[in-house]
Amino acid sequence: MFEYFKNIWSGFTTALHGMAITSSHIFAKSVTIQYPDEKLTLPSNARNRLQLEMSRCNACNSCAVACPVNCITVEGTRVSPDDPQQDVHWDGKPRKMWVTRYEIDFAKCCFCGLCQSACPTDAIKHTVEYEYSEYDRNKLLYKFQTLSPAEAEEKKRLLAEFRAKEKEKECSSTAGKAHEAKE
Amino acid sequence: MESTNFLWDLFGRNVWTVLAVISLPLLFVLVYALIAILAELKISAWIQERLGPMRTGPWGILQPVAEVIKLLQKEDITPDQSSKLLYNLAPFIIFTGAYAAFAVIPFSSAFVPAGIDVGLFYVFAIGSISAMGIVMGGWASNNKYSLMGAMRSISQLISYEIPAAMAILSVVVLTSSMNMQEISSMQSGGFWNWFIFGGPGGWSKLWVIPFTIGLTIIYFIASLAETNRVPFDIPEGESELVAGFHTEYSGMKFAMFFFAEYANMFVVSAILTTIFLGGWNSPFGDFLQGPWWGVFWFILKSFFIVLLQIWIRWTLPRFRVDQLMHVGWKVLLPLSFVCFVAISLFAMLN
Amino acid sequence: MGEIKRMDLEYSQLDSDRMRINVGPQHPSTHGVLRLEVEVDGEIVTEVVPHLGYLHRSFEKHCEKLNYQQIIPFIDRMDYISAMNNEWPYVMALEKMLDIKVPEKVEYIRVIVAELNRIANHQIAVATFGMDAGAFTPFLYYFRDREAIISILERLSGARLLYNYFRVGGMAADIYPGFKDDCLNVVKQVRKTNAEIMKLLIHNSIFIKRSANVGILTPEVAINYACSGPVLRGSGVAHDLRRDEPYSVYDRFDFEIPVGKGDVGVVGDCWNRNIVRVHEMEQSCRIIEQALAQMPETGDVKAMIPKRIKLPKGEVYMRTENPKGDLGFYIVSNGTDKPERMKARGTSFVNLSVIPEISKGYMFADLILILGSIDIVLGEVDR
Amino acid sequence: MTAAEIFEKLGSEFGSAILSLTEEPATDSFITVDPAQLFDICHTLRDEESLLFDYMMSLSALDLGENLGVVYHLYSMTHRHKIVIKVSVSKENPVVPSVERIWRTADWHEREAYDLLGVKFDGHHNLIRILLPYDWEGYPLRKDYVTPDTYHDMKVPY
Amino acid sequence: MGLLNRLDDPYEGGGIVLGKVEELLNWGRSKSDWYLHFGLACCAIEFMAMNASHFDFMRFGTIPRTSPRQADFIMVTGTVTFKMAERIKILYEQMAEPKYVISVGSCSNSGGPYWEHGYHVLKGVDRIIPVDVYIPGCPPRPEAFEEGMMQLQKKINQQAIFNKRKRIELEDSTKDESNKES
Repeated sequence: MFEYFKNIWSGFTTALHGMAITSSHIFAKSVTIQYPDEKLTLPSNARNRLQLEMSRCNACNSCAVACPVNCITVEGTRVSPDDPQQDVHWDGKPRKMWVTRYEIDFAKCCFCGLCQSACPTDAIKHTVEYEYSEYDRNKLLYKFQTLSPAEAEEKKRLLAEFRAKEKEKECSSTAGKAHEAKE
Repeated sequence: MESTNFLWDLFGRNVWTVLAVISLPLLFVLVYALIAILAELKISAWIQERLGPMRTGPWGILQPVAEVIKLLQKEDITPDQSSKLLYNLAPFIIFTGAYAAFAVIPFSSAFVPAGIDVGLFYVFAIGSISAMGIVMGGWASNNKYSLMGAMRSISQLISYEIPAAMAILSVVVLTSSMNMQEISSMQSGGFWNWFIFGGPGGWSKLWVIPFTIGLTIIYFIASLAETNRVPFDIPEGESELVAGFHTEYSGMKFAMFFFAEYANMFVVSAILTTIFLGGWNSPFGDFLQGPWWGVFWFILKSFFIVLLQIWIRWTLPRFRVDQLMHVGWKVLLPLSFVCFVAISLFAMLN
Repeated sequence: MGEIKRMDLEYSQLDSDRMRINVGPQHPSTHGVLRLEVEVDGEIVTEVVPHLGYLHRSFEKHCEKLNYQQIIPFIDRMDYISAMNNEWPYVMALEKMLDIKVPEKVEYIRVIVAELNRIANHQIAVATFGMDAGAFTPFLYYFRDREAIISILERLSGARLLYNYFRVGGMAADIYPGFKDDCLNVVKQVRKTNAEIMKLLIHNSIFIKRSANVGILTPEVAINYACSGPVLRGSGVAHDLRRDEPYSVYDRFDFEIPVGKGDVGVVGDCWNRNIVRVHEMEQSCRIIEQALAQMPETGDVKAMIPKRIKLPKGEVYMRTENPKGDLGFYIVSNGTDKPERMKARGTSFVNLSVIPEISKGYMFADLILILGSIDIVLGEVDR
Repeated sequence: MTAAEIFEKLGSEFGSAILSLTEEPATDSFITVDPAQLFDICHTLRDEESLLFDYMMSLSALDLGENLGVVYHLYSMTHRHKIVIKVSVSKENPVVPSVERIWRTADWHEREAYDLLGVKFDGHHNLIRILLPYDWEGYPLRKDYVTPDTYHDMKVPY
Repeated sequence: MGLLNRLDDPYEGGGIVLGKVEELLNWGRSKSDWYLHFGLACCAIEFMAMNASHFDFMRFGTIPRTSPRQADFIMVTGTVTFKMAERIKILYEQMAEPKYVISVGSCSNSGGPYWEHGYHVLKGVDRIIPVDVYIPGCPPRPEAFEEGMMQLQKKINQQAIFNKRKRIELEDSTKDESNKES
């Protein structure tokens, strides 16, 4: 019998305790950050959308190798010495590779940061940008290359021409050498 | 009994005034439900240190309006295997049950839609209609969750009807009237004359006050159960039964359940206000007393009870089915009997 | 101890029809995508058949295809609530095989981030358990506090949930200035909220009625089912790898192992499993405070990270104390930079297997609470 | 007890069924046993006073090329020692006695091993797939597994 | 997007009244979106964090519903496996029109980290149900969820109801296109 009334009493008082606690929160200041109007400042190392700095990238492919999900595609072609358009890197060194294709599929990316640490020139970096939702999935495939496909073809052609010329030269010089040797 | 409806005094009884009398509570229910929904959203948010709806009008006050507009546009699905007639009828029955109860609720000394003499009895009878609607909805949906929710709901409603009835009965014993308007007018003259404090009477009523307060609490708990609110929201317990008996309902039919729930909350609060908290009486005797102030006090008190229900909802966990029955039959019922006997004794002695 | 007998149930003498209810895979309180096929007699559960695999993401296949550094992000995604704790046994296993001794400072950072994550995990566990019981508000109070922990971990590693912070032989980044103060603030806030939740939820009469004496797991059954973590400790078995097999620098800290004592309900019921988590948060706070005091100021956290990981031929099984229990990794190496086979002993996988055993004979509503008290993460169950 | 002592003890009891003890630097030492007597060995491991391996940490199956292996990681809560037991069976007839009745935790582990590698556990009360759908074909963790093109009209490869 | 701040009339046949009614209807739908939370994996935890006090998803007028019948949009947060895919389809079909889908995180966008070797992972939830908004991230930040929600609201607001035109292809003016394909 005593137990019965004790139960009722404890049920009643614990409920009142709870209500006292919740009521004390009603007038506490809310912690909500009203997102579109006010935004949190993210730490500088936050891992959100990747950004490629083209002047640093030399198409070395180490990010694509490091990526555990293979969402980075890198293609490059060597800069032909007789290309009329010569580029320099951010530090003033001449560019050795044209980046003909650099694509990151953010629909696959797992934002692990391994590409960032693998990059020897700090070209690829996570930014604090996170607002980039899309209506179409294909728009999440970001293309970072600055060359248009036609230009890329052009560069490839130039390199091939240069190589062919080299080969010809080599052939002629070896032929010349052979000729000399014969003599 | 004198007519307590100002519309009839002013315009006489004709079709138009009857329509006006019918539509006034309906208008009130709709406006009130919108406010209550907003209050629920906002109070829950404040308790949890959030803000709640903020982007629909200033401070989100248009949120319920947006919800109604949206629900009107939703597709109305009738499940393939359901019992069509019952399925479609259920929400209307539930809403009717909630709305019909407003007929006898005295909003003011000058306005009660239908001042019938067996008001309390009527409220109880009409309240059971919504139970029927729940069973119909749950059974006709042809969904296991709905069915279980409906069964739980019905057992809960029946069990808690009895303690609530005992609480009301003791007030009837004290007043020897079932007319809600009469009960209200008996409690005039300050809060000391409310039935929560034993009703009008001299110092001899002091010993009965603990019992009347107890009955008020018992009625309040039972009313929580009857409206399926936490901690008695087992029929819709999200963690077990997806959404209870209205799992299969969508669009406007669901909105009717939604409205009926909030309307029911107001009905039980209004009954509590009328029989224990002095109805439309001002708590300060003749200060701010009158037909118009009556409306103010009545709605204020009832809304306070509604807020209390909301507050409790966001504080407590919920009971289990058997514990619910335990609380109903083994705790509330005996206690309400004890209080009832004590009050009857008091009534006999006076 | 012989063969375990199937529980003989005398739940009901009434001859009534049984109903089979499907809970999940998409159900508000299955904590993910678990599907339970429940046979009920009225409201009483007579049989529970779990169906797993709704989140089977082929983790072990991926491990065979990727090299050792690349596996870490996938390990994060196993028990995604406590990713820091997941990475630890893996890097420890590799360090053991490569025979790397990590710098002192790294050990302390690991202890601190793991304990912070343990608190965050238990906060979610207790919060969702409360939500299963119908109390929504404690859930949000815990999540409010968790945000502070998450922001510390984010500043350290750069991500909010899946950190990829551990490296073989070190950490991905050093701690930031002001780290200590942040941690101490978190500890203070955790204690304050726990005191509040104790009153609001844990000692609430309705909550006790719901969770005490429900889902009783005896120590013998728990050990036979190889339960671990708070599930085992709730049954009164003080088994904690941090003390029993001290790894890293755990032997330098003074902390207790909370076990279910049965002060409410009986030992091994849902309430006791839950209270163990609340007490463990307090113990984690103590460990964090001690670790912060002992942590060496200097040291290069990246000094010992090998450029390329190539394991010697062999195999290793390494386990540590995850917030949910023992998490083990069995790595078989064939001498290349990719594992031959890697098996993760998912804590939740093992703990969940006890569900059919302990939920029979209770009510349907209790089943949800029992599931909540076990604190599973489906990412780890299905992998 | 160390692995060598356990090996001695088991050897004295089961003789030729205990095949070998491997102790290498980069490896946890393990005992290889004959699958035919596995159940009795495990029973002894659990119930023998000096062994009392009442806690099965993990059960893993692996593809060894020709054979399938099953590895048992055992732990004793009272003596706090560990042992690794290994068996290997041929791929054509991968039948291993089930230890589910000794350690109930092995129930799901064995189902998982069956699911992913196709090891058949003799004596298991309910050996069905656990992670993959019941109508899935093949054992994905075998080295020669080829991912199907479609499953229920849904394309599997990207 | 307020009620009356768009004064230009894009409705040639219906006139301004119809246009305003349509705006009102769209406003109602966009401001009160109840969602069916499809918490599958890691993203679901971030989703819970977004619902919590710090980010408070309910500010957008969203209320969680457990029954698909009452929901306006699904948030698929996590990896969809083949075992799960059929369920998602069923639940999507159970929803009442108008209905929308937000795909959250790499996994449901395209299989995410599991797109290559995941033999049991559906490579993108858009293979079984139409997706309206893709939110990238693994998992996305809670703010990113909210940004995706705002994108959905924008999409709803621009829908034509009366003249039965096809869904307007949306021009996304808020984004900087600098990184996109040139």
